[in-house]
Amino acid sequence: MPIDVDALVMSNDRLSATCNVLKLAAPAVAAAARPGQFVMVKQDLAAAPLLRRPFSVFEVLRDERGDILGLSLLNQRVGIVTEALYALEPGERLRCLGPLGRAFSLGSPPGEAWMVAGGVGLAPFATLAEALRAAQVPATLLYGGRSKADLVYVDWFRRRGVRVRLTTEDGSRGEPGLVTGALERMLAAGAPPGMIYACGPTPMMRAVAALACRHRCPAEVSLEPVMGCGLGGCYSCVVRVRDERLPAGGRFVRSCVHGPVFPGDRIAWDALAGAA
Amino acid sequence: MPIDVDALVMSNDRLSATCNVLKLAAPAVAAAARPGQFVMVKQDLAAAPLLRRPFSVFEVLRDERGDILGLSLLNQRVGIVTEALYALEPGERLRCLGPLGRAFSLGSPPGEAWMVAGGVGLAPFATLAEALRAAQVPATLLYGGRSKADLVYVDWFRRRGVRVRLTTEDGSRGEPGLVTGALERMLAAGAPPGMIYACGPTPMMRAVAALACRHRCPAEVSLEPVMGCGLGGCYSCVVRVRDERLPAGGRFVRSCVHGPVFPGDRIAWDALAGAA
Amino acid sequence: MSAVDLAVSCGPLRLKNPLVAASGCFGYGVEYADVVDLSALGAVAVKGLFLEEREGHAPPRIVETPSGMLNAIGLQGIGVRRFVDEVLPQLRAREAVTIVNICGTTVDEYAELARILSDAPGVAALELNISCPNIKAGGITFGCSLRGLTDVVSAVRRSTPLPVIPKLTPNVTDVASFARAAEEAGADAVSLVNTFLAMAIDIESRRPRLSNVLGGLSGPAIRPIAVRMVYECRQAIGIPIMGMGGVMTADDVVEFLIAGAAAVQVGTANFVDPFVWPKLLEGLTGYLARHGHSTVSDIVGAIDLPAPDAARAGREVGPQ
Amino acid sequence: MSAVDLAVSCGPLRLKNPLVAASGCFGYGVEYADVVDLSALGAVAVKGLFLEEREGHAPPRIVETPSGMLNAIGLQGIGVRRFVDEVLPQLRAREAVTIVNICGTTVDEYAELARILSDAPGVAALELNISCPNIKAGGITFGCSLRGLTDVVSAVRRSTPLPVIPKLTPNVTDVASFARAAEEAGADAVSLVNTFLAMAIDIESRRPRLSNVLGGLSGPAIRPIAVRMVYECRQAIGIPIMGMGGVMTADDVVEFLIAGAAAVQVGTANFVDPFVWPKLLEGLTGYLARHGHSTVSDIVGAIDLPAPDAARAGREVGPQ
Ligand SMILES: Cc1cc2nc3c(=O)[nH]c(=O)nc-3n(C[C@H](O)[C@H](O)[C@H](O)COP(=O)(O)OP(=O)(O)OC[C@H]3O[C@@H](n4cnc5c(N)ncnc54)[C@H](O)[C@@H]3O)c2cc1C
Ligand SMILES: Cc1cc2nc3c(=O)[nH]c(=O)nc-3n(C[C@H](O)[C@H](O)[C@H](O)COP(=O)(O)OP(=O)(O)OC[C@H]3O[C@@H](n4cnc5c(N)ncnc54)[C@H](O)[C@@H]3O)c2cc1C
Ligand SMILES: Cc1cc2nc3c(=O)[nH]c(=O)nc-3n(C[C@H](O)[C@H](O)[C@H](O)COP(=O)(O)O)c2cc1C
Ligand SMILES: Cc1cc2nc3c(=O)[nH]c(=O)nc-3n(C[C@H](O)[C@H](O)[C@H](O)COP(=O)(O)O)c2cc1C
Ligand code: FES
Ligand code: FES
Repeated sequence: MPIDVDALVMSNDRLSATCNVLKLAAPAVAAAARPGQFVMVKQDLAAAPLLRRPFSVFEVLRDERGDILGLSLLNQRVGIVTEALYALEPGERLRCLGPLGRAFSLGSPPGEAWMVAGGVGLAPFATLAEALRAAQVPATLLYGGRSKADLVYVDWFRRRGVRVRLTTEDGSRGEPGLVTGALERMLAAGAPPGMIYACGPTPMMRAVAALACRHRCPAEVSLEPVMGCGLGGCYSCVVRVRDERLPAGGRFVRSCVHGPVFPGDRIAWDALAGAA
Repeated sequence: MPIDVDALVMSNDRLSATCNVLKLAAPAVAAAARPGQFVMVKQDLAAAPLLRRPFSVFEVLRDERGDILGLSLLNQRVGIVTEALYALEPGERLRCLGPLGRAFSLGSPPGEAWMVAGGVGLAPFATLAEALRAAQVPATLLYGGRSKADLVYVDWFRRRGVRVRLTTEDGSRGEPGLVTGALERMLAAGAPPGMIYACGPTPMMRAVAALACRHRCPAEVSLEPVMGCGLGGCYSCVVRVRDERLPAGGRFVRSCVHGPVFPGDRIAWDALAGAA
Repeated sequence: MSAVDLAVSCGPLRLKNPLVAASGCFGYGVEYADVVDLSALGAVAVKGLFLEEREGHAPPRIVETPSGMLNAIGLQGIGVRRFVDEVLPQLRAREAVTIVNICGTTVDEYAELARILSDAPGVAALELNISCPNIKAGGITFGCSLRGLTDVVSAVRRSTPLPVIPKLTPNVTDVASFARAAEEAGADAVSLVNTFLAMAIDIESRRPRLSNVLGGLSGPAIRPIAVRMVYECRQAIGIPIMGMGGVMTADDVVEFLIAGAAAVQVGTANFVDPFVWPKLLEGLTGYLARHGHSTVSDIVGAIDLPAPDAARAGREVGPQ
Repeated sequence: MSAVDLAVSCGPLRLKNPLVAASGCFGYGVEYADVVDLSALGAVAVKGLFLEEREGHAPPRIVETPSGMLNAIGLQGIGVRRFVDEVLPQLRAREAVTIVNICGTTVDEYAELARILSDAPGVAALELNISCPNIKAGGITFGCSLRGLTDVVSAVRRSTPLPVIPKLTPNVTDVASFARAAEEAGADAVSLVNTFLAMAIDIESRRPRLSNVLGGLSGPAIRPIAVRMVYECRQAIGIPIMGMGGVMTADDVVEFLIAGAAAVQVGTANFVDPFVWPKLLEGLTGYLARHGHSTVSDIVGAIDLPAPDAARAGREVGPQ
């Protein structure tokens, strides 16, 4: 049962020129959130732009005693609202509706888990890493960006016992090339994990889904379509899932309620904008 | 020739719960402004609300050497933009287009001048007081409000040699009653001044114009109609001025270019909204 | 001051308050059951239903525009039979007053939908979405032709004892003539407005921002046009009006009521703030109480027009 | 990359760039001469002129709405003779390309205005404001009847050698049919859109916010509808289109060009930012250069539509 809170901005860490972490005092939303779920945010309800924007719950924030204080968002500047989120100052407020959507499944029996993140696609993996750790599932993060500035929070994952493998397209940190290249090499080198999770640009997720399929490994991807409401009300966020019985080879489901996390092999990738 | 500057907010003095003075770094606008002229302001050009809002130039601000630093606005919270101007913080910016409109005439030969202000209608009189002082015209400010909290900047005028006579409707400061009552008593007590200037609620300005007329004293009023552009382009700001030769008894003129200052006896007061 | 009673009548339809969730902006109602007490709304107009399941348009299906949004959902839907079997019982259990929004591509489809829904328990009224292309008339939208509108309303009227509420499109020259045609064809009320046909282009790719090219504009941007249309229809017809278009706050609700709406639908606002309903109800109650009214109908159509002289002068030269 | 040439042809009209000040939003042009170099604009469409002086509507004449504004100025104006004697010489001296926007309440008035202006030096074209009520046809707006439009355009066409540009109203069911009628009646180009009929009510006083009750909606709120109408007309006619409605930035100019406008008018933006013109010109030049175009016409109507299959599917079920 999602709630909507007018959350105080506790801090805004600008990690690079394009990316920041906003800590929000939204304990009730944070307490209910499961890995992979998202929130719909908006500044003053009456102000432009009109619609909310979806963001993964990044960290669940706790005090020293372990009590939940709120949640953070990992934000990347790409347009009007993400610019405004980059500029927010502590003390300002942000409406935060959630938690929403379907979470990652933790896989049973718990094997090893690999998380494949492209850029700000890292966002859903902080809570997932914590959950995997609690379930004692060994976890690896494969994390790629264009350049070293795109790779943030690496130590955060290391501190939580996650093995980290980095790639950059310009070779400025980690292995040069795409993160899917690193995944391919890992799959070639040994046994596939119990589950591969992926979040990032659509072509990357498509490639991960294909690799996982080829290695008969279950995979889950977290999609990022345009969303109008986040609650299943507007039918804007559909993605075509495969269903061979249907003439179109699949049907549209709302990714805000049936996703944003989907099994990689359920998506009709050809129908997904930007998946080429 | 008006200019548009993206003025830095130098300070925001909240004088009461409803009224504040914003100091803006807009030296070029301030240097060109004459008493009674106004500016059209807007926050970020792209942000809502769409249209600019008109404000009298309140003070022209100078440094110790007398060089012009900018101008201030006396703002009263009544709606969306005036709320936002009340909340502005130093370091933020405000678009400021001006100076615009017709200024007060200083009257020749210079006799005595009385300024009649109702509430935030004080705004055009700071620059006027300075101009009168420079022209060595003895000046009196009749200044009324509902309550003492409405009377601001009184010492500012006193320091500039202006005689001040205050009224409040609730009697909490100065003479009890309306400022027009005080004007009536002054006119009854002696010779009328060379010019009466008035700015405030429309019924007040109408009453001042009628009193001035009865005592054969020239008067100028500064009107505050809704203005869309401030430059004569939209024809929204019209006020009917008297012209007995016309069937309607007058014609509409644009108060942004033919005003906002008008001779009190030129206005067709019956046609003015809110003048009853 | 006496207590305020929000109940309204919309023709034969009795609503506990005048606030209705607009079709297509509230799913089938059940999606919102977690965050909104459905029984506290005047009614819920569910997403437009065809006889059959529909897959809808390819994404992108929405795009934001200044103070508004375009949508081209393409009426994705589960079809009337699954709705009756799977959804209606849930709405009944939640005590939602359910208005079913129906769409067809032929007059017969509308009539068939009406017959099916008349037999289903828990349907309070039928809203006819006539912003669909009339296949037999070469694709021109039913709601853009007086003939098309009349045919649909008459056929549905003959097929059901339920209240019939055609939903007028604003994409016409003279919306009042459509309201009159609806009244004459036996409608119990009309609702208006549906969305304005519009488009947006991505200037970098030069492609339309919606896969369907054209979409419908909703939200605060359209409110002044919608209010005008409600006002015009109120002068033209005797049956009640459900007004809508860009309602975000209780003040907007009141504006539509004063313009002549007997009930007010709320669409896009659900996306911005799913918790808007109690705020609207509270604001409306407060307005009525502050102005000394004990019922909503006191302010329906209560616009205070200027003296006839002024109004006539206005008509002579047109608005600009 | 070669330099960008902004010059465009709009039928017989040659403009040094496609940006035109929209009628009624730029006074008679001379009001802006202090802040805008009039000779740097493609053209200036002056405020609508009748034969005679007009006093216009009582204030309030404008009211702001979400991302837009309503106006009911009532065509206050100095009449065509004073315009020719007093204003036109100033515009000529400033080297403004002047489009005169004319209005009448009968067909003969339009023709008479056209004759007077044909003899006046310095008029580049006539824009016909047909959003005026036709007195002989009982007050229905010329521009809302195909007959009214055809009569006005034909009469003006016979009365002048100047380029004739009827300005279409968006308050119609099928704007493309009006564009076709204008073309057939001999128009050299069409401009669109004029404002959308709308209203706003003050809920405290319950009075309309405009003294005229109804007003015209302009500004960014209407842009998606205006772009759609330009796109539709572009498919329907061969003569050029001057597109407008809610242009605030160079991106908006480009959107109208891609939708099919050969020139773009800018209205409400003048009120918000009188210094917008150099920004628009610079932004447009930058866009063209960045995309490797040397002329504006390269992108006029250059919309990249989806494959016909998808588009057909779209039409089958309508936008929603
Ligand atoms: C479930 C989910 C989780 C997400 N999590 C994160 C996250 O943790 N961190 C992060 O930085 N981003 C995340 N995104 C993407 C983020 O929502 C968009 O970047 C954001 O909405 C863009 O808003 P804007 O106003 O800045 O961009 P706009 O100015 O509106 O547009 C810029 C670009 O963003 C795209 N876009 C616009 N609206 C949306 C929308 N509602 N959903 C998706 N894309 C949109 C547009 O197509 C356009 O290309 C997530 C998206 C989804 C669906
Ligand atoms: C020449 C001139 C000088 C002015 N000088 C001052 C000044 O020095 N200090 C000051 O506090 N106020 C001044 N005003 C009034 C000020 O412009 C309005 O209070 C302000 O525009 C209201 O904006 P808003 O967004 O807060 O109100 P809104 O939310 O837009 O509306 C609230 C109320 O203000 C009225 N209003 C809205 N727009 C305008 C407008 N453009 N012009 C006038 N009234 C409007 C509305 O009718 C409504 O009743 C002046 C007005 C004029 C014409
Ligand atoms: C995403 C979306 C889907 C819609 N679907 C329907 C529909 O199925 N049937 C219908 O009659 N109207 C539909 N509408 C129109 C709305 O019911 C309403 O008439 C319109 O949005 C104006 O109201 P608003 O501005 O409050 O949203 C839809 C609107 C939106 C935004
Ligand atoms: C205050 C105002 C006055 C207008 N007067 C006229 C006019 O006299 N003649 C005319 O054809 N259009 C007139 N218009 C319409 C504009 O020219 C333009 O068609 C419309 O405003 C849409 O463009 P915009 O959104 O850029 O303003 C007027 C618009 C406004 C806002
Ligand atoms: S975002 Fe509205 S249905 Fe998914
Ligand atoms: S405010 Fe536009 S003409 Fe005066």
